[in-house]
Amino acid sequence: MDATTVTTWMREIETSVTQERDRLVQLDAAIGDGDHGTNMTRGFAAVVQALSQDQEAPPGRLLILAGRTLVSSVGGASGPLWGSALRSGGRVLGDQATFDGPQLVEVLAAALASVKDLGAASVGDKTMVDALEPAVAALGRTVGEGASLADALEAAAAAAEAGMRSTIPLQARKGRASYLGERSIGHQDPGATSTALMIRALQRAAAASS
Amino acid sequence: MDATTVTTWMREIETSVTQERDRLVQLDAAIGDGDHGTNMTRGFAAVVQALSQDQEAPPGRLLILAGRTLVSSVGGASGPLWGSALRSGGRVLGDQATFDGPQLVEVLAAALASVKDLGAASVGDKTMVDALEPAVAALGRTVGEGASLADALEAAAAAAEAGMRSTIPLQARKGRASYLGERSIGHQDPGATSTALMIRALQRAAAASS
Amino acid sequence: MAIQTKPRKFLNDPADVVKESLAGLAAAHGDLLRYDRAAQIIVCKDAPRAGKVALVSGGGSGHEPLHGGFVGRGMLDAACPGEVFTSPVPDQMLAATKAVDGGAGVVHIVKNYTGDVLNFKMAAEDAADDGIRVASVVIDDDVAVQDSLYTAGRRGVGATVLAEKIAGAAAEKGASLDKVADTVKRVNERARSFGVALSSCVPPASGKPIFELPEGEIELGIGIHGEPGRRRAALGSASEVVDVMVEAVISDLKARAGSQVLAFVNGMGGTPQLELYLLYGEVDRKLRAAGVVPVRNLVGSYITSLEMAGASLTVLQLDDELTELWDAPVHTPALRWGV
Amino acid sequence: MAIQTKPRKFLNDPADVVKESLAGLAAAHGDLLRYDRAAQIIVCKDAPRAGKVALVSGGGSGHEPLHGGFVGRGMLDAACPGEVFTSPVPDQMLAATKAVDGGAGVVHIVKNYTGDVLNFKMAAEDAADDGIRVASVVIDDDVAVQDSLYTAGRRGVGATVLAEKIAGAAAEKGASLDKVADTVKRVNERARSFGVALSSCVPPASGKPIFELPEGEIELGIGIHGEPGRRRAALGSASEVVDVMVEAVISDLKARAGSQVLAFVNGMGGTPQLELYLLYGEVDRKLRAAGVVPVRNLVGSYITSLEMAGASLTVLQLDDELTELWDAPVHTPALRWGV
Ligand SMILES: Nc1ncnc2c1ncn2[C@@H]1O[C@H](COP(=O)(O)OP(=O)(O)O)[C@@H](O)[C@H]1O
Ligand SMILES: Nc1ncnc2c1ncn2[C@@H]1O[C@H](COP(=O)(O)OP(=O)(O)O)[C@@H](O)[C@H]1O
Ligand SMILES: [Mg+2]
Ligand SMILES: [Mg+2]
Ligand SMILES: [Mg+2]
Ligand SMILES: [Mg+2]
Repeated sequence: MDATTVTTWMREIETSVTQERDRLVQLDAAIGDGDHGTNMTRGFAAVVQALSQDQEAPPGRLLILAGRTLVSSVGGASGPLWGSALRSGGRVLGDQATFDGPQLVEVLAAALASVKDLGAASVGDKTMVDALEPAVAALGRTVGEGASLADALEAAAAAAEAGMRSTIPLQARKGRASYLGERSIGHQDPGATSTALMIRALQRAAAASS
Repeated sequence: MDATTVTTWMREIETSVTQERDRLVQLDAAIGDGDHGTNMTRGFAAVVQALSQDQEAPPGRLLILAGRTLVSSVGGASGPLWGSALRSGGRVLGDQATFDGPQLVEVLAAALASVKDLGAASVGDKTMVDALEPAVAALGRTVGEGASLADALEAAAAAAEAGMRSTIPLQARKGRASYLGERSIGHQDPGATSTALMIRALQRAAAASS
Repeated sequence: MAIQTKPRKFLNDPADVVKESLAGLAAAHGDLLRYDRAAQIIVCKDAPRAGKVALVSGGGSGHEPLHGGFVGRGMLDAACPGEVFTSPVPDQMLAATKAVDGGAGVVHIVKNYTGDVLNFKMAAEDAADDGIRVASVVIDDDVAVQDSLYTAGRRGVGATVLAEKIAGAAAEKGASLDKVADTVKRVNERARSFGVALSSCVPPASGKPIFELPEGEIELGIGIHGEPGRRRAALGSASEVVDVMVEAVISDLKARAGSQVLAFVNGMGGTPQLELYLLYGEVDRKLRAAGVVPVRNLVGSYITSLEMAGASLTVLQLDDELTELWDAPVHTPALRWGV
Repeated sequence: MAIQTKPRKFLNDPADVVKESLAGLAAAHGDLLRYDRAAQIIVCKDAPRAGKVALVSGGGSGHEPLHGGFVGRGMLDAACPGEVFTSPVPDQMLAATKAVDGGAGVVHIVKNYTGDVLNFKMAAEDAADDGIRVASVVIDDDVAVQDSLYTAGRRGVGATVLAEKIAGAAAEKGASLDKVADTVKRVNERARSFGVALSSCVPPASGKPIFELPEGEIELGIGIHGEPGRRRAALGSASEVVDVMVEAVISDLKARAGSQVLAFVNGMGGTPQLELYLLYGEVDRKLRAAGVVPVRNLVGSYITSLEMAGASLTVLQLDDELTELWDAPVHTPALRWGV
């Protein structure tokens, strides 16, 4: 994988959150403030725009740029959380031109650590962590078992999607949904939903670049 | 006819406008501000209340008291208009204890003159004048022709009701409905409607006291 | 009247809404005014002030802060609130006139509605009988209404707020009864207004909207009593709506190019400030394009129609005197500066 | 997102609503503030003022006049407005901090929402890198939200307005960075709020209500982002609603009997003044019955949720210092006295 993988990933995310914007807005309207779809769309449109100006940079630099762009363009909770995540992930790669499966695991692990550090959320709090943590775990496990990158990313995306669905019965303890108390139960978390879309986008991007 | 006729008339009006309150409100909402039903109900409730405190007064005094009470309790356009009308009508009777058909014609003619003086409206302007003026004319004509009071008041009430219906195709030139311009066409004037109710109430009151 | 609907309102008995709201106003602003419950009027706390011309206004309730919120120093001396959208009765106006007369006379500021005009007329006659000098001035600034000898004429809307402020300042400075009345007249002659609605309001008594406006439509040329406007049109962009408002007002005002004006963007009660300032941005730009210069402005919900979504524009052609009086100190619940 | 509905709003392109509204605010109040379109911030006209501690706040838009309407003398030095209901980004806060720092440091007043907290945190780190002293204080006064170590904690609502006014006065009087930050903290610690909604608001971007509230029901314990509340109940009388609000606030405040308080009855944007003052009357009476004395008050729509019909109550336990700072002069578009 290389810089193109990252650019493709970001483009795939943009396409995906734009397509799903209405649904993300509705999920957020039910237990939050109804802006998650527009936040993600605005953010990743800005990321794709920023990356298109920088054709030469190595993949780590592109991730850092993507993270910075999210921080500067999203606002809300998801902006700093995903912004820091991508920046931390990008730093793992330094200036290297390519990266492999185990390195991708490190990138995503750093991203997860950054989200948890900033947001102080754990699995079960009904946040993006509920999708991201199982995805990183599945990726690490399958890559460690020597699976192909395609298989490993399929496992990661499936784990993110399962994690996303797991948020439905939970009562939120972090983010806006926590203000609803018990009324947050029975709704799928919007941030976990967009996280699943992002991991699925990564799976497609990696498939395209192999 | 005597003081009881006046008291009964006012009570009949109160019953009638209370029953028709919703419809008067709706008529006024369509081309005015939706308060004519509550205005008339509030006003005649106050009149009935005031008259019940004054059992001894002659009919002219009762009409003056009714008029004053309307002025003090209704507000809006209808309060001063009907208030002055009843006061002017009452003054015609002075302190006499009873009155006959021709005197009733004078009372209502004075009331009409007062409304027209204060409101500067003529027949065709889509106001209460469109119901009151034909009623007074019909009463004058039939009484002049020597009809029974019952017949004369039936003619007056029918004329008021015809006048009320005649307002439907008119474009308003006075009152709030005039602000609507052509959009006032096709609606029945609320003040003409309550006026028809009032003349009908007079017909019933006279029938009861004969 | 059978109330099937439960309106989305904070109410106890709907029949008491005006009285209870006035009591709350007085509880909140006891330093400025008092509520005379028997007479059903709001009176400036230090009224009557000997030698000062007093200003009284009034009208139906539902237009808050008009008029009770403008009682205080440098504006109204008393307000007579009627039931919701119903003119007050002469007894209120007479009581208010007596309560504030400091010997220099009382100006009645009357919005041009048949009910207001007739009730204030009766009160002025009664006051004259009691030996109080009263000068009545009728406000009729709404260009949406055609004026003619044979009609009720134009409605009084936004210019009322400006007239109360400006004439209040004149009275505060010691102007005579004639001069204060003349100031009200001058504001009225130099001001024009036009309003639009995006929704009906819901009077507390009926609990029902006065009219139904289909989605995507706008009422043009509305007044302040929840009544429908002169015509209904497709709802355009804010820029297009402001085009209509500015054109209506400016074409009627016939101000000389370069005239200095006060631009008053008024919310009807249910329009958020986010939108009012967006409108003001458009108004400011389009007035300049139309050749007049907004050197003063007022943006907010000052003469309302309960919770109606909508806005009105009032443009007042200033001169040095009016500008100075506008800038003079005022201290009321709803307008305050310089103190 | 496909917009099927045409919202009842004055809008051009919904994506531009915040920018256009800020431009209008600046056009109307050019004597007080300016709009930096590139940085997307509102800045006090005479900022930076050497030696004065500066106050910066910000948050999602849709809460107007919060925060841009509170920029001026004696309150905020700059405001950072995000998109509607979306926290601004650190770049805005950093630009604002740099624009207003007069060498004495900058206080960030942050409402407790994950997004606001995280974005302000990043901005404060960046400002520190640039050598600017920043003290951040988080406001979390909403008693409708349960507070615990494991949750996001309480929301920041009405106390924000009071903290901005009171701490702004402290800064104006020359207080140090620590002292101003401490004043914000003291206001937050001594204030409690509770909000209710009678309707949803309609965000401009979607043009649709966030939730549907059946007729005759009320949302209890709402915030300011159009979100539903803690629970839904049958809509009672105004008196019953105020019972709930006063009980929620007072039981949590634990004020000593006879305490002097500031009572702030806030409209959510779509509730007419007629009802707000009716509510204030109830609040005043019930607070006294509960043993505290409202010696100051604020009644109006100051921290809103677009056109939501609803209201919130904030009670601040005063002391001599806070009372004096509340009374000190302020001159902003939305709050003004003493100047
Ligand atoms: N403390 C937190 N840690 C991790 N994720 C969080 C946290 N708070 C909120 N989130 C995530 O952010 C999502 C909401 O994002 P968004 O709607 O864009 O921001 P906002 O809540 O500020 O409107 C939630 O669905 C949740 O997944
Ligand atoms: N100038 C006028 N002359 C005669 N009648 C009038 C005049 N103006 C209004 N009216 C009558 O008053 C009625 C409205 O009364 P009402 O609704 O009680 O008062 P308001 O119009 O002040 O709300 C109209 O339907 C009309 O019949
Ligand atoms: Mg959100
Ligand atoms: Mg009417
Ligand atoms: Mg009326
Ligand atoms: Mg948000």
